[in-house]
Amino acid sequence: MKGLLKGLGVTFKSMTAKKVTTSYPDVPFVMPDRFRGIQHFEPDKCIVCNQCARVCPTECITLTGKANPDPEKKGKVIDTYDINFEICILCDLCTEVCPTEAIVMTNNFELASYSRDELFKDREWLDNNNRNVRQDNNNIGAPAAAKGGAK
Amino acid sequence: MGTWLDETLTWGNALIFFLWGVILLAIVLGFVTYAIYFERKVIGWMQLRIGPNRVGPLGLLQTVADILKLLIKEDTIPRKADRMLFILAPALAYVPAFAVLAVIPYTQDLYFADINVGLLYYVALSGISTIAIVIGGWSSNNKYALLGGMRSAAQMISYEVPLVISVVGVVMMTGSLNLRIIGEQQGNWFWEWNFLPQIIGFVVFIIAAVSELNRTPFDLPEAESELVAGYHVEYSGFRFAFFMLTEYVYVYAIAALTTVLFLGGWHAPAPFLDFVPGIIWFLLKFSCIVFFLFWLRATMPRIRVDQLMGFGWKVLLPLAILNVFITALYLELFIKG
Amino acid sequence: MIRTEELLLNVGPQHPSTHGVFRIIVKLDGEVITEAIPVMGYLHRGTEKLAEDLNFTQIIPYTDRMDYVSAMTNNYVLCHAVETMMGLEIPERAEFMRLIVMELQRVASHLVWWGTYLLDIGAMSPFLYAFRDREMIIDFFNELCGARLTYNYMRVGGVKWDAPEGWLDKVRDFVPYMEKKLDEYNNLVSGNEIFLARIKGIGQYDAQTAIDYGLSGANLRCTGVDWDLRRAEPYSLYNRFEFDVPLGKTGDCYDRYLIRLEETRQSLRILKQALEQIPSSGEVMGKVPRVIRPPAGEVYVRIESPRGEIGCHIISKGKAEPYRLKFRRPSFVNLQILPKLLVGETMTNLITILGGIDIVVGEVDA
Amino acid sequence: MSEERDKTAGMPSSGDTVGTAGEAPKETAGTVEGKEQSGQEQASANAEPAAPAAPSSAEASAAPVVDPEREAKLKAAAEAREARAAAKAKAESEAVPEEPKAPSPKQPILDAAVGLIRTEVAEDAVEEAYINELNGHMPVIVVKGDRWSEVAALMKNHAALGCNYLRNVTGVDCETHMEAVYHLVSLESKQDYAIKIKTDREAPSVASATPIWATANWNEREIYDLLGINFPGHPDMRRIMMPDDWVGHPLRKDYEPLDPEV
Repeated sequence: MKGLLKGLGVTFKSMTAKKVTTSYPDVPFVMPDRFRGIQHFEPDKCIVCNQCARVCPTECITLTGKANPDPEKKGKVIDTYDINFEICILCDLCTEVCPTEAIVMTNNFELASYSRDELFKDREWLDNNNRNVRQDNNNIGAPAAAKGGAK
Repeated sequence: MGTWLDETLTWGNALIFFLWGVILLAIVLGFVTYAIYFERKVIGWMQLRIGPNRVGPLGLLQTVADILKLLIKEDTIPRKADRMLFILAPALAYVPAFAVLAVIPYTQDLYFADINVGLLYYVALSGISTIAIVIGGWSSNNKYALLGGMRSAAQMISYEVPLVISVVGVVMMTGSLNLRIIGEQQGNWFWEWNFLPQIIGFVVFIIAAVSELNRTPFDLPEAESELVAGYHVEYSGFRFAFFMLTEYVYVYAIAALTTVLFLGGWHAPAPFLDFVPGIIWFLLKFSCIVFFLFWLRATMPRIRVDQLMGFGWKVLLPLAILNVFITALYLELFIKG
Repeated sequence: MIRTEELLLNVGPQHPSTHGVFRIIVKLDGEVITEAIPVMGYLHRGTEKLAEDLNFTQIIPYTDRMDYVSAMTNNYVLCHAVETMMGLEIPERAEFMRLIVMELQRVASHLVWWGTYLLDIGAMSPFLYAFRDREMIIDFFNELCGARLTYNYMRVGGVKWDAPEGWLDKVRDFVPYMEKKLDEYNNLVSGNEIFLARIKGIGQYDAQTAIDYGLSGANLRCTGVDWDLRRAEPYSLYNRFEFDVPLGKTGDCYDRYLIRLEETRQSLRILKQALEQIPSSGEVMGKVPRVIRPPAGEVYVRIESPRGEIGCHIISKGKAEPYRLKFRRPSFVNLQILPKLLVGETMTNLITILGGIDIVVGEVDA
Repeated sequence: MSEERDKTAGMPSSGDTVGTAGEAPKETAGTVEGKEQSGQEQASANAEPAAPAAPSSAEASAAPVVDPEREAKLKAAAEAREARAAAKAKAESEAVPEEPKAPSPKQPILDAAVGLIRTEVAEDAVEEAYINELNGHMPVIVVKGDRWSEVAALMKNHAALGCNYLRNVTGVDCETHMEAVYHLVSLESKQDYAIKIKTDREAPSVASATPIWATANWNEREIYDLLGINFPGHPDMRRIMMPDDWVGHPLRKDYEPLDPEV
């Protein structure tokens, strides 16, 4: 009988305790800085080295580069870059290996959509998804030479 | 109410009774709506969360929205179900639940029916709901529902007996089955109410009542985690609403009955508090019991079927019978001797 | 003579208390189970087949999704296996961070188990209390590695992130808070007579059966067998801390319940010591070649996950991808005793025993 | 490396960034091409997969004529890499035999176990026995297929060995043959052994260890389901993971997935 009463006591006490729930849809949920949300892509930083496409475990990044328009500069410029968020597992390996931090994670995670086509984020969408971008990207996987480069 | 009952039955009187019936139905439906809301709020608070607060101001319209949803929802009847019984079960469950309210006296002169076998009437009618639940479980042609139905039949029958015997003590003390007289006879001091001399009967009555309502810790028939939803797993839409309605009307009935039988109905706990009208005391005691039921639901785990049976027959029943003997002894030696 | 028929009942795959997509075909005679046949594979994602053409850094996110309730220990077992093969040196601070994170994960995993176990038995509130406290641990992980459930935190040779400043202090304040909460849980439930009646003497087996069925974790220690890999085959830094391994006597659901609560307390004790001894600075990522190619050969490494012994058997041919990667998953092995325990039990006990074994179907079907 | 690339006609001197281009292994092209199929719009755009665009080449629809040339270049690069790796391995192996391998601490335990098996079961029961240094000097014994059940009984019941805990069973498809690996440990002496049994690929069958260790039951069913190794003597040999009417054993190296998209 004593155990029952002690149990009732605990629930009664917590009736007046402070509530722990957050009213998410009304109050936006603030994520810590390192949170891995949807990626943000800056086309001008990208050197089309294909590292992110190669390291992605679910192979959901498709990118095509094109020759640099102004003749004197060497290297490549990104043409199309899209991530298929149906399969992307937000594992943060792409930002880890990107030497120039062209692709970084942001803190927003709202990906719900009414049709699957909306889950194909193309370059423009990823470019202007630039709210609360993550600062500390810690891309330890990037080749040491270029790591410091375009920080 | 009493005066109209004594007159001959004219069309006017019949209309008045009908209107009173409609008013009581409105009150009970109002109670059910806000009992569900209040329960979800209280259990929410006990679980450190807020409970419904989105529909309407402070979530007050939440249950109204639920009932509306149930009304609009498609009312599916499984193809292989036994159609006639499937349709009958919810009605058969709800009618006795509502009919039972006729006999409950709220204050000295606010009551509906003044039957001298009020208590017997109550207990007899509440037995019919058990059949309805078994029919519901059997006719929906679903294994889980069948198991739920069988369990609830066993549980309700085996807890009806201690429920009735535990009340015999009160009846012996007041000498009448009429609930209004039982309510009247309890004195103005709270120790003159029935629950102190009949403390064993009171405890047994509360436990058997919780089990009669199929509420935690005895909610075997609709054990969510085992039988998915027990006997009303196949019901949807308005029929499901009827089963929920039955459950909460029984909460209303049992809480009212406990107030009248054991907690001195409309009597104030002390004579100097008499200026407060009786109906307020009745409602206060009534909501304490309802709160206790919600409180139990938030804390207690579920008891197993065989333990339930063992507890019912081997513990509650002997206690109830013992209570009857003690009351008889007490009456014989002190009152009549 | 009335003819009674056996009722064939499908418990699952979509059932409120099978802890995931798991199905048991149960033959019922009234309420008593005469035979139980588990059916699984609904959540089989072929991790081992996928791993054969992924390099090791890419496999780590897949290990998070095996036992999704304690992802850190899965990460660790894979990284530890590759490090043993390559003989890598892990920096001190990285090993401490790994240990702290794994013990926090054990506390979080036991909280999930405790909450859902009580929910299976019918009490609704403990679930909410357990998840309130687990939410704090989840927030720690969120600040540390950016995810709430699938952390992908460890790398071969160390860990990816160092603790943000102020993080270790938060964990230090969390430990006494959690110990106070554990006492509150005991008050709420452990003394509850109905609860005790529900789990005492249920699903009982002796030490020999437990060893024969290869059970591990609390399911093995509840019969008194002293086999906790953190103590029996110490890995990482476990030999630097003292903690004791709770053992049961009767081997029923009640012993398993007490052991898991006591294990949570012991994990908090380890956390306290680890938080004191962690070096204040240092590298978190060891010297690792850019492309990780373990030498040809095979290795079987096992650690103590909250559910038992999780093992990782890698056979490598010297390439960047494992030739064959096999995970010894504790839930898969612990589940084998379920059919034997269920014969003669009632439906209600089926749920109690299944909850007591504490399985995660993501791990059963990996 | 760089002049090799200029020779390839028809390819604008892409002048890739340093470092990463050298290792453009074949599968990048594969992944790029594979991914294009999965992209919804792209799939509708070009029905059959686009020509394998070289990872860093500019125009997506390179003319197919480039193909054979590119293949030649890739093969050359692959051979170069093999040559380099072989050279490195040769250099390494010369270094190793100079200092004699220190006899591992577990060698006596291995010899004792092998000796026991030879005397108790049969002379030819043990095909091979070695110490697995990588794994903390775990003794590994390769047992002949038909002797396995007696060796298993011996391992469990013999006082000196006393391996009462079967820790893990793994099935391995080694292209030439199939292997079943049993990891045993004795809870008292904490000594663990690995037992390997080889069977051929056509009708692989290993005697079941379920009568001795009950834990082998589901492990063996899983190996049967995913690799196709049959375990005679197993009480209930059925598939455990895949649906019962599944054709083929997915974990085999030569298993083509049901739909090529995966």
